[in-house]
Amino acid sequence: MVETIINISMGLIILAGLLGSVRFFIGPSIYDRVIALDVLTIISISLIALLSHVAGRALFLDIAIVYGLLSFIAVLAISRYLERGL
Amino acid sequence: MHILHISGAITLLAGSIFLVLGALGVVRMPDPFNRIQAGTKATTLGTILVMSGLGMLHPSWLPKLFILIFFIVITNPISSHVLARVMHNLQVPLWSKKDQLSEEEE
Amino acid sequence: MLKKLFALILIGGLGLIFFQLYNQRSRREGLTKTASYYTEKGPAETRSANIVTSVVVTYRGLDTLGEVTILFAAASIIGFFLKRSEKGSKDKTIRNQSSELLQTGSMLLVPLIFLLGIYVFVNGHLSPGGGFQGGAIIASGTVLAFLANPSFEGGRTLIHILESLSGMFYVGIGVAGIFLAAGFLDNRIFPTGNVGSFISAGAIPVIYSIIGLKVGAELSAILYSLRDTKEQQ
Amino acid sequence: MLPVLLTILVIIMLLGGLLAVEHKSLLIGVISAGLVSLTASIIYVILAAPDVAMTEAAIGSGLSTVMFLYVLRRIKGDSNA
Repeated sequence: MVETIINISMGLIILAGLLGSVRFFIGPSIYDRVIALDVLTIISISLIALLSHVAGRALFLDIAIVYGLLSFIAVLAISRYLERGL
Repeated sequence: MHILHISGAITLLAGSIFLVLGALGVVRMPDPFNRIQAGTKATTLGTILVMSGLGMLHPSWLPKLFILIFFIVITNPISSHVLARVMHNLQVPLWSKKDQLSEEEE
Repeated sequence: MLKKLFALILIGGLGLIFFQLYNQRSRREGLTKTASYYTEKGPAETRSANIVTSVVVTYRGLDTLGEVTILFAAASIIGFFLKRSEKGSKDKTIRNQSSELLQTGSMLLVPLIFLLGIYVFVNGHLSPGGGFQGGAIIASGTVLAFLANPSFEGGRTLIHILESLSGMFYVGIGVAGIFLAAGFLDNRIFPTGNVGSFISAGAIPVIYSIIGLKVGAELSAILYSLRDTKEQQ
Repeated sequence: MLPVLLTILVIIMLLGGLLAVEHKSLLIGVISAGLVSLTASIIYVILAAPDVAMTEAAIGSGLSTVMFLYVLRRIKGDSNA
């Protein structure tokens, strides 16, 4: 029961990653690609947390924490580059 | 104990549904401003729900999950704000042709 | 057109070779001789819960010293070739100010990122991560400070002091291993505790903290010199 | 579930690398490199190599992008998108 629901939600998260990467690859402007990258990093934080449940090890959460604190720097840097503030 | 596991799994499912809706919004919305709106708000809520569900499944992971939620809640608005500010300053075309935020009054 | 065709043929050939290798591989049962030595004797000898850490810091510690030296050489070469603009002449580069939200947020987030980096390299013997990862996270904190305030100048002398001191301490601990324990960079110069507790694994947390500080200082110095190069014309 | 996820991630990674090489804009290449590093990090987590995944996360998420952008700013002077 519980494992079935978790499998379904993992499939949904993979679907979300696929949708986000669709926008990344077709995105007409640079902004669309940056938004898609932002969304993909947030989705991958959830994915890594779920994978640490599948593996049963709390150690993998450290990687998710690193992503949670550092992933916004890439988006920030590209934005500051575009407004010539880097 | 069993109730806690089932409610955790359902919270996880709700969070992943929000993540899918956010990603769908990023694909389907017409212009970059709408996309950043869909992609940031829905996915932040979805991530918070996923972390809460995992916390119900594994109560001993709660401190790390709280730290994760705290970081995401702080960092996510900052990045989307800076990106939206740049898009507005560089005059990315709107979908609706009517800029409510424009500085010059007519 | 011909160039693209040639590249396509090359990629196809490489794919064929790799597919052959993939088809002919056999699944290895068990570990190799070196790997089984590390997994069997590693926790008992070094008292470190993370086997990768015990390999990187103790068994192959000399290689790590070489990597740190290479990073130091790269940082000094970049600092040497990218000339800083002189103090007197006005910097021509126009940098737009960042928004107030980003400045306020960075005041909270930069110390948090530094804290996360310190957590990663101090806990290197218990959890994934270690000196290089912690140093990279600390340099990311410097990046955030640059993004929030383009003319950020804090800690320039501190970086150079940390860079030199941590290199000296690293070699010093390695030499102390020769006299107090079995060899260069042996971690048993301090008492080793139980596997899994915070104060354990002898000198490994100390060495990893030194590596983390050194890598963080060097990457920050590279970022400083990349930011301060003179604009062309 | 995990083999399917691995296949999808490898396909996204290959497409991202192809986009980084083939697209005319260098900025889009830098962003695609960020996507490749993101997928590589998840693949390392699936293959149970947390140390390597942590390295990839720390280097690829912010630091390499910023260094590429500094260099891009120097060699092009002024450019947007």
